[in-house]
Amino acid sequence: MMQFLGLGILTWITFLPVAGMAVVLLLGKDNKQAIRWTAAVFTGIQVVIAALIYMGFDRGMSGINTMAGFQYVEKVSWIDIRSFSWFGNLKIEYFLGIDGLSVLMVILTALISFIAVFASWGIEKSLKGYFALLLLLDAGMMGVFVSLDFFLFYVFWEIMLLPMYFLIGIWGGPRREYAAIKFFLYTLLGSVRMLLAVIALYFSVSVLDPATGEKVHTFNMIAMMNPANFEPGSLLEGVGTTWRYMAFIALFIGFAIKVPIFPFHTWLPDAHVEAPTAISVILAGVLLKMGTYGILRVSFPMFPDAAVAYQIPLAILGFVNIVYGALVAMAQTDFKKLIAYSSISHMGVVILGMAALNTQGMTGAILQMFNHGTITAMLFLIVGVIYDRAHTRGLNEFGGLMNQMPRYSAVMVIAFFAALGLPGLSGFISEAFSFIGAFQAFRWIAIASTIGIVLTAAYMLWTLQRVFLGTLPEKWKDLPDINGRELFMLVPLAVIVIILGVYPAPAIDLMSSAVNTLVDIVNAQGAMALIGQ
Amino acid sequence: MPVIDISLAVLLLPLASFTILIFVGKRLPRGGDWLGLTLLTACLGLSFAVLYQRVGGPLAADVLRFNWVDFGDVPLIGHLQVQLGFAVDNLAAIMMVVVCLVSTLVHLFSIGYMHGDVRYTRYFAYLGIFTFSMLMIVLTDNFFLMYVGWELVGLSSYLLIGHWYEKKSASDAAKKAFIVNRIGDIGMFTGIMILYFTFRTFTFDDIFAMMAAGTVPMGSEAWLTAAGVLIFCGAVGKSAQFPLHVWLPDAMEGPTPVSALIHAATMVAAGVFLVARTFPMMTADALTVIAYVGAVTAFVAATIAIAQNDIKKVLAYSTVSQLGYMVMGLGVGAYTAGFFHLSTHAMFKAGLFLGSGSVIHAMHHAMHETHDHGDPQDVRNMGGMKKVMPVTFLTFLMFTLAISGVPFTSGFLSKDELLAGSLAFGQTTGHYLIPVIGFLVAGLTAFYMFRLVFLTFFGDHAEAGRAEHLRESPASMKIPLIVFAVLSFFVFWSFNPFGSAGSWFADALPRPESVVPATVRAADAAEFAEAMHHAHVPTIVLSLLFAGLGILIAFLTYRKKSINADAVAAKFPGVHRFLLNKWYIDELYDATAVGWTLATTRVLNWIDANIIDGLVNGTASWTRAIVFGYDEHRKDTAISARFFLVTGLVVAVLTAWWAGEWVFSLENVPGGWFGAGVFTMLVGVLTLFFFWSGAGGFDRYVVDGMVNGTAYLSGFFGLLLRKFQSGRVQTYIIFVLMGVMVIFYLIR
Amino acid sequence: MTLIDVIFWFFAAVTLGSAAVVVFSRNIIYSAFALLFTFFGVAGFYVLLGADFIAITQLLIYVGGILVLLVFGVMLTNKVVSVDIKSGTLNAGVAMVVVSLTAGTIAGIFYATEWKTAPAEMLQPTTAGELGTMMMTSYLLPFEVASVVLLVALIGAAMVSRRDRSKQEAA
Amino acid sequence: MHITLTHYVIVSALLFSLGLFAVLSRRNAILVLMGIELILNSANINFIAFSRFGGSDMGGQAVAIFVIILAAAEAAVALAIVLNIYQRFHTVNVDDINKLRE
Repeated sequence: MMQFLGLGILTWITFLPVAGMAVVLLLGKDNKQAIRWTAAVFTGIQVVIAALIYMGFDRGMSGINTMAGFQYVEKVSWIDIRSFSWFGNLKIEYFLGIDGLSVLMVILTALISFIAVFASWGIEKSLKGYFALLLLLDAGMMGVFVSLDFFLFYVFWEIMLLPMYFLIGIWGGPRREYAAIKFFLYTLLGSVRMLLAVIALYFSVSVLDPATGEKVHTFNMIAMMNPANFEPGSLLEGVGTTWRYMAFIALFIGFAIKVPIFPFHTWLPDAHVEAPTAISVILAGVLLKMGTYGILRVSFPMFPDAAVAYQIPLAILGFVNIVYGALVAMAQTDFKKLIAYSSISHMGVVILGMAALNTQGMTGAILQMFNHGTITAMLFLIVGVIYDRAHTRGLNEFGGLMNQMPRYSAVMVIAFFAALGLPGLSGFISEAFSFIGAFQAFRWIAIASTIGIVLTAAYMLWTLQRVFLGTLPEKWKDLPDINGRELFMLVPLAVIVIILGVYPAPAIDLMSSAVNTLVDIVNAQGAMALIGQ
Repeated sequence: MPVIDISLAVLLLPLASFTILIFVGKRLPRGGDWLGLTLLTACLGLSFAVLYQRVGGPLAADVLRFNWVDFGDVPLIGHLQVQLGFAVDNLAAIMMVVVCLVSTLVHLFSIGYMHGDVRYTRYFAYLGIFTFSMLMIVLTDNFFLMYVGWELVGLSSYLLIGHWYEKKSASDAAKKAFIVNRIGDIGMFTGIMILYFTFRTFTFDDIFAMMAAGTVPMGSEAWLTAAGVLIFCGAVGKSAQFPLHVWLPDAMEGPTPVSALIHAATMVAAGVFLVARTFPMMTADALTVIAYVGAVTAFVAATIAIAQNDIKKVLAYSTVSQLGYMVMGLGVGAYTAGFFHLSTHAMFKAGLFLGSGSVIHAMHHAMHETHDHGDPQDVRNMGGMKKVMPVTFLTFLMFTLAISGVPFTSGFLSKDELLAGSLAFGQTTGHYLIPVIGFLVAGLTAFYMFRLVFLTFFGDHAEAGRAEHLRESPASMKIPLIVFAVLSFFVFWSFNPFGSAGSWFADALPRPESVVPATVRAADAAEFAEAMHHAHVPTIVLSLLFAGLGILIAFLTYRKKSINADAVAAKFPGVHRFLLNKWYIDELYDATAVGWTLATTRVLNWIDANIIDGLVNGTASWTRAIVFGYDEHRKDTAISARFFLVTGLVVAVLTAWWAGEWVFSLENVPGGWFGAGVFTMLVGVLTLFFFWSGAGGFDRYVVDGMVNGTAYLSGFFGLLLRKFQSGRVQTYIIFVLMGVMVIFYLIR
Repeated sequence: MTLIDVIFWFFAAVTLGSAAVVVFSRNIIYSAFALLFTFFGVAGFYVLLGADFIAITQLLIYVGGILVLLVFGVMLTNKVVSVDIKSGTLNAGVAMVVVSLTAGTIAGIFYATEWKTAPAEMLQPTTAGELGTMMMTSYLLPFEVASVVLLVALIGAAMVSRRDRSKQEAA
Repeated sequence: MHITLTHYVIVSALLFSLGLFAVLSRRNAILVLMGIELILNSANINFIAFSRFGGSDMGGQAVAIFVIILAAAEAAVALAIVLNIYQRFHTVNVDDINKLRE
């Protein structure tokens, strides 16, 4: 295990932004350049650590439900309160570790956070608070992806909520307060559901405490995945019981709001439209993935019976997301809102892929999470660039930018075509695998969902035509082309999009053994449930 | 050097051309056009080398396979990998030569044609990526890369059609091409998914081998047919078959050399190539569908071509029609003939387009000099070009003869084989409609092509003052024309001018063995060949008859003027309008598919903003109303408010009903019927009140509430002083207190 | 009822009655003066409970310090002569309900609890000495911290007022 | 009826509630501060009462002293803030003060 100064690498990657935040807070508020660079340096180091993790990651280890399968594990007792007569022993661990499911998300988080710092370069309004919150947000997101103790997971989940609220609510657009509160209440609503499920799980699961030899309740996610650890007679014990289904649904709603899955999606367009560019990038690039990651990490392995039982409804939700998102996106006239709805559509592919419960589908889903992160980040950066210059996002107000801003348009073409799933760019690979996997599980829903491919092409190309082709309106005659900083943000993403589009194996190798294990768990235990019925 | 290595070089050189030109092209002298041309010429040479090595050798393909993605040890399946690769067989080798040849000559032609264009370098770069992706389709040995190349040619087609994107019509056409193609592509993708479901590989040979061993997709022959038809959907899109042919005529918005390269010779032929590739897995039903789609396309497009006046539009519909021919040929089982026609057609149709390009080029310059703002592509503005552009005229005439199927041309050879195949098909299966359409279209083709020639090159120029400004095109444009014209002679394809049987081409491409189960197999290859052999002579007679008739009518109408075309048109105004407007297919699509989609988007957007979001906001506002009391009447009640009230009413009624049911179901109703009734009413009224109190002006209510909510939450998190919003902090402490109380009583 | 009991009830009445005036009075001046009586009443309790030193401290600090401070605050922020001196309430109804509930709950808990009381020992004549010893021994650290807090509060309060004035001058 | 610990704590509870009410419902910041003082006092009564009836441990009294100290500090700082606010906004109504800046 990699360590530095006695702390594990995951602790470093998670809490470095917090350190960065502390440094930012200590700097004078007028020392703007120093604040920006501090954030850049800390997130930059984070990217380096992510690269180290990528290089040191053992592709053969499976993870998911075995402690031994996780890598870079750190586990110490965090909160240990004994002898609450009515509560039992409260035992919460500081338990971090990653496997094939999370490693891509960790890399994505580091990357997007780094890019978001540069996207925030132009922020003028109380810069210090902004970057402090941004770094806190970064830490919260990273924490969600690395924590294996459910309590810790929940804490990070909520920690991330708060800076997001302020980042939208203070630095956002005209209706920022509305958007921020909507985002906050929505996610809070979801996390309350999740909390209920967590508590139910906590009281249902108990493991042997090696120190005392008695059974204690635990928040350990891995322990929760083992059916043998459920106490006889406890609420969630057994297979395919009503309570288990309810817990699954509660967790699912919590995650679905984050994804967001229709009909819990309405916070997303508002949040995106009001949020500053960097926050949109983070929101679409990382935050949405937390929902799907949660389903894969928590819902599926803990409730394989429910996962199998709800496979078809899940797939239908995926289908609705794809088609509905695409159709509504087509009706938008606000560039950012269009991208927001396209996110909904693309996340539908993730849902569809993971609902397939087979290797190709889940691989496609996880890959799509990563690819959507990079592609949508690009799209939002692109919107941000044009908004910074023209101060409007109305699709119908532009035209002919291809001539005015050639370098910008080149990057944009890559992003747009990646988003509409052009082969050779990463979006296609993940979509194709998701669909192929989905087809094996539920062919008609998969076939119906392919309509989304056409619709996506339609609205993307329509947008491209409206903004970049045609003739340039007189008022945009002196829009400057993209500058070095913006290129610096966009080009790495474009390179990743192209590389993974041509050769996705580096990403797929990371996750394949974890995905196979997950599929195995879900299918084996889910099949048991079906036989039991 | 092994064939496969050379082929890979051929594949990658155009990509190199693209990469270099897109990044540094502008800094190269002459915009780097020479670079593209040089690399493509190299490709051409190498592809000839490949063809030379292959022809006459064994039929088995040269294969290169590699592991692309490894899924590891997949549950229930075992070790699963995605293998991709490239394979060169005779089909690929011939196609490779066709692609490289046309591409090289188009590069050459473009140097003259695109001279001085604003995006000169980018244009050549796009030609490079197109050639690369087209070669990928040709060389791949699996469905996956086929699909990749499929979409990539779509991309390059998009970029090139939209080359002059300042024109709205150009960007519209580009968009339309891509989207219409996508519709076909999802069919193809679904077909690939069906195959992958069972075979877990994308490789053609593996799939065919397993099929030959008796495995059918999803265990049913119907699914096999479905897979075949769905994959053919890809071809329908890309090869502009009815009903997805609408994009190709519009695609003529692109530069004319592009039309020649992509929309006449190569990319649109990719669909035919795909059908040829997947020919072994096509069931009899699938083939019949393919044959009919091809026949209908050929007919529809030929009729439309008659009435068009834009020189490129005529050629575009002619292309659609000829593609329909090829597809029909493959569908009837004349595998060799279908592909043969693809190859010969690539030459003369590319030539026709380049020739029209040459004419348009001349017209454009002449019009520019005479300050005429007419349409340089309209044949009614032309005439008499023969005298000023002899080379163009002669080559154009050669191509026209070839496409009309006049003997001693390549077109005669291939068309004849094709029609013989259709006749044989009619004899063996009884589908006589196919050969009937086939011959009819042969006549129509001869007619509209000669109409074009007469209108463009013969007679006097439409505007006398312009004639002196017309110039023959430069050498870089003439050379490709001459090369194509030469290649339209029969000798390059078969030494026997009246039949291709026994030629190198026919030997190199025997019809592959079908791998589908015998019960759904089309007519046996030997049986079919026999029928075709017998049909050969009648076909020659019939096709010459139809072609001659077509040429004759064209001659009488447009040269001798003994038939007045306008009078004929006036006599059948409905038919003429119908043809002129391309069977109103575009209008039909606009009214149905496009219109409905757009309407749906608007409806869904409204629902999203008002109902789904309204529900959310509504929930927020009645929560607020309950907590704070219904203290403010808002005037601007939005639709959502009304909606919410209606919902509330429904919910109230339902709740009351439910409550009533429950009370009445109790054994001893307290207070009897009266009490139960009151209870029911009370429940209903309370519920309604609940909603009514919430329905007061959502937006302002919510927004207001949000401001306070902000303060609440800030306060909640100890940031009281940070956001001292409107003093309601105290209210929130009340909430906290309430929460504490509630928790206390809950856990007591 | 012993004398002690009578005194207890008296103090209870004074404390709660004056506290009620503090809370409910419309006039802030009345509130301030009522607070004086509250503090007195509480001090009385301290005495009853044998905490004479605390009682004295209470009078000294609260009445002598805090209350004077509060009155100053009132004087400085309200124009005494104007009508503005009255101050309204917010959410009074809801607050009343919630507070009543809270009060009932707490009182109920206190009432229902079986307090484990030790037998009352003899009251010491004075507690000051012992308290002093404790402050210097077992409570030394809190004592020091409290002193620092006081210092910081002193400086901070001065700062808050000062900075403002300098800004006003600047502006 | 003899006066027991219960009497004291109930008085303290009532005092607490009165203070709480002031905090919750009064608009004037100074009144809010007064409410806080009431709450602190009620806490002190509890401390001393428990100290008295719980075996005459002086710990409660010691804590009470600290509470008084902190109350003094709190009152000083809070009043400084209130005065500051008053000078800026010319009001001490807490619901009028909804910005951190002018």
